[in-house]
Amino acid sequence: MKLVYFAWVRERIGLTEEEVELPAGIVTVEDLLHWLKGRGPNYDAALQAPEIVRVAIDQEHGDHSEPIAGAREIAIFPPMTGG
Amino acid sequence: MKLVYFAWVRERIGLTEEEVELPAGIVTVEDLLHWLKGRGPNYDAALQAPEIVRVAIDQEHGDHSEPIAGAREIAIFPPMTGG
Amino acid sequence: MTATPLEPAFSPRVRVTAERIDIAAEIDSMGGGGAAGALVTFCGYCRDEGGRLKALELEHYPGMAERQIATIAARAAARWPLLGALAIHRYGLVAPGEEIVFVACSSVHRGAAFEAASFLMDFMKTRAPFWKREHLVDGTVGGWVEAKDTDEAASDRWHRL
Amino acid sequence: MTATPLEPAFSPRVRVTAERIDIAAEIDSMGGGGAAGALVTFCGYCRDEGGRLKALELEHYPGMAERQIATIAARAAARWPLLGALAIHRYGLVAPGEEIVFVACSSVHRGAAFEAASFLMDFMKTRAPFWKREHLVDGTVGGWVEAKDTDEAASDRWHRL
Repeated sequence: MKLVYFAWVRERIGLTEEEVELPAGIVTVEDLLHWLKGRGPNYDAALQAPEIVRVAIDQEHGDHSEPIAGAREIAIFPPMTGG
Repeated sequence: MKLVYFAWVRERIGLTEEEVELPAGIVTVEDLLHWLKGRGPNYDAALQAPEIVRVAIDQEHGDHSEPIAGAREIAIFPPMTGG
Repeated sequence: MTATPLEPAFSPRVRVTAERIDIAAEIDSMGGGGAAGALVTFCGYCRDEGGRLKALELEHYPGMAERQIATIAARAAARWPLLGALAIHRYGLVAPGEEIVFVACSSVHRGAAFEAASFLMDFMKTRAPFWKREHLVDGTVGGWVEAKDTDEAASDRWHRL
Repeated sequence: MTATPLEPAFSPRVRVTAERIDIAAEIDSMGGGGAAGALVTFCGYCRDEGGRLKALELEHYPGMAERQIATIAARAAARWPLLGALAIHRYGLVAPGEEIVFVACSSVHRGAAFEAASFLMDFMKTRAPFWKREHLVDGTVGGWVEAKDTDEAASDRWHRL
């Protein structure tokens, strides 16, 4: 699965994108964020308050409770500030 | 006192403006409209439903109950349709 | 310079004209100088009414038209934190596709600019002394356009808000 | 050609670009062809923040940005009887006084154009994947701009209306 990061999530993790193999048991966005947070201090810094980050599944906004099975690209980013 | 007319009020009366001497007892806009209506068939046609015409006293919108003493110019016109 | 809280830091600009309105130039003239974050414009056009209309004739009350629009604009500037406000209304013959009225409001944030522009238009419709008459393509002069209850309702809502 | 009632007779136009936006040309491109009586435009500018700001850097999610704006514009076109809709958002470095975002909506009557343009902007703020960071005149790169609760509230109100 491809993960892409934007703004301060990208900066703190130190990557714009990466391919990951998800372990068994990762069903929802929430599971994914919890798992990512444990991958190292950079991920921990980016996801200190996982409830505030936003997620897009294949370029559509998704809730944290949404299942991620079948997704090709999941984006993680701060609340948007365009406009 | 100067009276000025616009749009279909002007057309029906057949004048753009006129100077009038008001008889005693004309206190409010309503009195003025009632008196004007009796001045001839053209005025009667313009003021068939005097409650729908609008009035400006010295270029400020005025209610029909407003006194007209001291006014230099009173305008009578249909509801506005600009914009 | 001292100012009471309700006095805006600028004067709304108002114009009543028989000339075409150069929208691009008017928008340029609103240049916020770096303080404005938002500019809302409204342009009202003469519709062709399905090809039936040759032109709209706009009669106005010279003097009162400028004064009323200036009053409306000053009320908008007192009610919202605007950085600029412009209102232009044409009179005379206006062909389909041509602009009749143009309003622009700038502010730091978008809410004020949207509301003030909408307010200005609602009151231009119901308070500015202009009257429209239709000139038809068949050469006849149609009737005077009737005022719409929906325009009265639109301006009334600002008293409740 | 058949159309369901909710399907608009036009396609909203959407653009995500690093280039300047030529407001006059974009307004020209909305030309209503005689049917439109109302055009509302919104332009969002980069403020200078009292001289502190050198530029805003706008990061975006390519692909999703266009898709999200198109979705927002399609919702506006389904909700209001529009004759045209245009939404443009810049990315990259934007200097104070330059435009960041431009929205235009045309319709027969003004209410729909005002509401749709305001709706579009509220959802551009909260749903389009863009993020702003400040570059300061002292040469440092400031923090990421924080999302505002007022923007969330502004977009939420459309669910209640």
